[in-house]
Amino acid sequence: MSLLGEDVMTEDGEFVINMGPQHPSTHGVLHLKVWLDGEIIKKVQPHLGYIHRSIEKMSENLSYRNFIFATSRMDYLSAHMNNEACALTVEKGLAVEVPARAKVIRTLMAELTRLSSHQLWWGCTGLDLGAVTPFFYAFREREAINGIMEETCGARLTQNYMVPGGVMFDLHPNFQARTKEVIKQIKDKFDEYDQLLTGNVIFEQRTKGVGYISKEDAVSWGCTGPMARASGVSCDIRKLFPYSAYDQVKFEEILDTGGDCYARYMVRMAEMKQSVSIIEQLIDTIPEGEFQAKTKAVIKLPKGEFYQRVETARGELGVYIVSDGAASPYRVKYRSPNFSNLSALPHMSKGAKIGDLVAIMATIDLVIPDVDR
Amino acid sequence: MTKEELKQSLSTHLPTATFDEAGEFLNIIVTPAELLPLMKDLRGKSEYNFDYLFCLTCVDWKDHFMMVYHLMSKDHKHVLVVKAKITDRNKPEVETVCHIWRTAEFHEREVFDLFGVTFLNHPDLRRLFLEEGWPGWPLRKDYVDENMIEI
Amino acid sequence: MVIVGLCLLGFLVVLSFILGYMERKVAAFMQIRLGPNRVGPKGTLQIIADTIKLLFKEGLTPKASDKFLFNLAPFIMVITSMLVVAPLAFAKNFQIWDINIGVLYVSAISSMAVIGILMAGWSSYNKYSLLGAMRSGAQIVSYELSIGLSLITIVILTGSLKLSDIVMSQAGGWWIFKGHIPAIIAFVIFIVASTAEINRAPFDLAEAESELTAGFHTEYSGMKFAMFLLSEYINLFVVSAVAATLFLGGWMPLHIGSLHGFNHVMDYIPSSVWFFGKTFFVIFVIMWFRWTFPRLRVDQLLNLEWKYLLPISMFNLLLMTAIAILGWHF
Amino acid sequence: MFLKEYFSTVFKSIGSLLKGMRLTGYYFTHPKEIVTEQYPDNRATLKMADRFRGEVIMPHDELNEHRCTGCQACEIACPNGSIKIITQQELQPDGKKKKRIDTWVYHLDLCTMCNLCIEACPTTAIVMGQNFEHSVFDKKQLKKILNKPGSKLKDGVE
Repeated sequence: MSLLGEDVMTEDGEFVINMGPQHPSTHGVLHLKVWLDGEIIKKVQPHLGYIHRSIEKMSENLSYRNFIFATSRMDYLSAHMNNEACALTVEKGLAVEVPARAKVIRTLMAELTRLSSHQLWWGCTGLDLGAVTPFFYAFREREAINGIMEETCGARLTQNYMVPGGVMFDLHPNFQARTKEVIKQIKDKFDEYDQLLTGNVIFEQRTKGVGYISKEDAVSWGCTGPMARASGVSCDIRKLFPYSAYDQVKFEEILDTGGDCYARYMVRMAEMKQSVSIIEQLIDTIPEGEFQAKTKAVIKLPKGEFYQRVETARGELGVYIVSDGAASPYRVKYRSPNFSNLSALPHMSKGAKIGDLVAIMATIDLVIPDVDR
Repeated sequence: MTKEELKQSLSTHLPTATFDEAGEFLNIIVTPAELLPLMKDLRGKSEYNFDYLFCLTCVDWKDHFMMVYHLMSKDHKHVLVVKAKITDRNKPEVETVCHIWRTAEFHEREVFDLFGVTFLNHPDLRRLFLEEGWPGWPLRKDYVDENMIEI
Repeated sequence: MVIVGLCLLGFLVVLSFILGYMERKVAAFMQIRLGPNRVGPKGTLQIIADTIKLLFKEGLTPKASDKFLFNLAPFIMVITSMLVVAPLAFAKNFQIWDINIGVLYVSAISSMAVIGILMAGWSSYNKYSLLGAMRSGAQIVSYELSIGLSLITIVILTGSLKLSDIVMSQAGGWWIFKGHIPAIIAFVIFIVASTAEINRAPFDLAEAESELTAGFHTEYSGMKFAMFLLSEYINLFVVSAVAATLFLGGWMPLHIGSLHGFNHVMDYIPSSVWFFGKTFFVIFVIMWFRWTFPRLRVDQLLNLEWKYLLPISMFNLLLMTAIAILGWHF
Repeated sequence: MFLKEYFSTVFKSIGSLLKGMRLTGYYFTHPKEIVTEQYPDNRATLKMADRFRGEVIMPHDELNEHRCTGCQACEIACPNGSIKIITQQELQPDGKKKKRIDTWVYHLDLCTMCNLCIEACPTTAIVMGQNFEHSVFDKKQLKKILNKPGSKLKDGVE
């Protein structure tokens, strides 16, 4: 289809623009076809698949130890949680008990990842709304967390730290001290975040009442994570189906009833504080012992189907493994949070303005590799 | 409802269905023709009230396709897996459920794209990830791609 | 006259280099980073390197564009912004053209910039450009009002449209101090409205990088793009210079009442330093806005003008008239 | 009442904007807070974390001996096929045949640094190196042969 010609304007005088695949605020290669009436959006149609890497097909040919690495590349900002979901599914199939130490390490790492992911989101939200400076402040704190990751896991973003049975290495000796220090720093910076964006009148105007989605719609569209919780849907997998060490810690499930961009923003801001509190609870009480349960060199899952859900930074990630008893999965399905969250975008952005579309995309917190997989 | 109660209730509701309790969740296996009425009841009847479709996928079992729907109720907190066995491999067809759960729209497009299962009455059934006119259905077990590199 | 003109051109180009460097450094320091620091000492030559890069870049013209208007638009932008420099008083007894309707001239010519933007957006044959241009049209037309009204408050006090008269009238003290609260309000409104007038964040809707990629200059590259940048910086300078002239006393040194010793010391500082110091202070404030605030949405932008700035400035004008008539100003 | 509301909105808005400006102004006046890493300049002092995964390397000792027996566990463990081990049979002095590596091919361009090969190696013959500056002009240079010419298996490693 050509960019010009019939696609420029429909018969009703609607203006058609293509946002993406290369666009500053689509956070990757997402292509949105937007029908406009002046500045007002009539219809949005997402076109996906620009970075489809067929991770599901790849997984069918990899062993149970190997297929986990690819999930780091799905939602690269919650690589830990993706890996954890796969590891938990394999453990469920094997009926392996994970050592208590590994459970706590997994939880700590997942919360650090969530914190850094939300920080990146905070910076990007500012950037999308036209404020460039928050991006740099967010990256300063994120950098500290990435440093911890690098020290313990060996990589900053695609850590591949979870293995079936536990974690790949033990914690780095510096881990506890360094994490405590970083957490203390981050707590001080929450105030700055509020000064720069939360209370800002322009920011509030840009987000309040924008991109509303009701509770019923959020459930029906399969929205999860902070996005659904901002509409009042209780969907925190950490609370509903606790895994790893989440049953040992006290934390709140943040719910808001606003359903708009501002509510989503506030939920994420509050979630960061909850993550900090979870880390503080666990950091001093990491149990001693093994960090990895013994598993066979070649893992073979019994025949059957295994489903495991975890709460990533963006919502519910489901891993569905169908095993036929061989050394590699027969079918793997990743129910990725972004995929469902994105599907609600056309519904949410109807009647909004172009500037709102950017705000909505920013507060859904899209990571396109997770949509395309 | 617990797994047992759910099974009890559903077997009276739909006597022709078969059940599988081996896994974590209760599985109910139906034919494609039975699927849509069952789904409507599962969503509509207050004792089931499955308002949240959290996973929709398909498994290629070489001789047949198995549509898998993971349902959950936010109120009752029970989970049910509905499976529809599509035996016609050449022309796989099943009714869409995207009018019951809006999230199914994208998930069904994904299944159509990668497995070639046609969803009847789907409002916008197009390829989702792959371009129009892509040869074959990549997630089928018999899919061959000349460009694939064997490692 | 030709020599003066050429000197002025050279001066404006150098000035835009300085502003470009300043903007990057201000942004960098506000964003806890270093900014340009590789080319030349402390990165001072970075902007020259960028200019050379832009000069050698291919200037693309979209196939379906209106080529004449497409090529004309950047020139219109630069010329209109340069025209406004003429009546400015840079230093004591240094003014290129002391026209007797200086304020009117400034506000008339500066509103011409919208023609260049509309031309660029329309002729590019790009939907983003067109949207950006349309936004800019609505924006500049409405913000023009507030600028005019806040300028008039000072004209009422001085009783003259001549910029040199306005500067001379501030010999005893700047209008922002002498004019009570209305002058301060007018100053704030002028800064806000002129930020919008020159399309800078948080009012950069015509560009709106995250929404419209680059707005009206999406399709421009190479030297033509550089001309848009040049005009943006000259506009920034002009607006700040006008604010400095009208509200902060132009090249007049800071005098405080009867502190003669202090006033005497202030007189020793050259008048051009006073002028540029004030101008750069205003420029810094506008840059500060840019690197702090999120962007407004297009309807909020118009809300701000029609619901807040315009009524306040109208009321402010009334107040100022009363003050001027009653002679309450110092 | 309308006026009161109107002006309180104006003042609150200006207040919230000034709050943000105070923060950026603070950072503008405190250049000590700058966190920029001066990367190519600090190369001499830059130390990566000891577990950092930059590339797979095969340490050789001073006698040019490595610890790789050619068991190919890493090759099997690699999800991307970035490792290829070519072995050959060598006649031992006692008449027995023994497998020995000929070339240990490492495709750095395919590697995702997932660490699975290191985990799989029974003799710790390979480790992760800290070097991360891999950019080259020719893609072919990313195909590396890790065993040094003339190297042999360290005695006692089975």
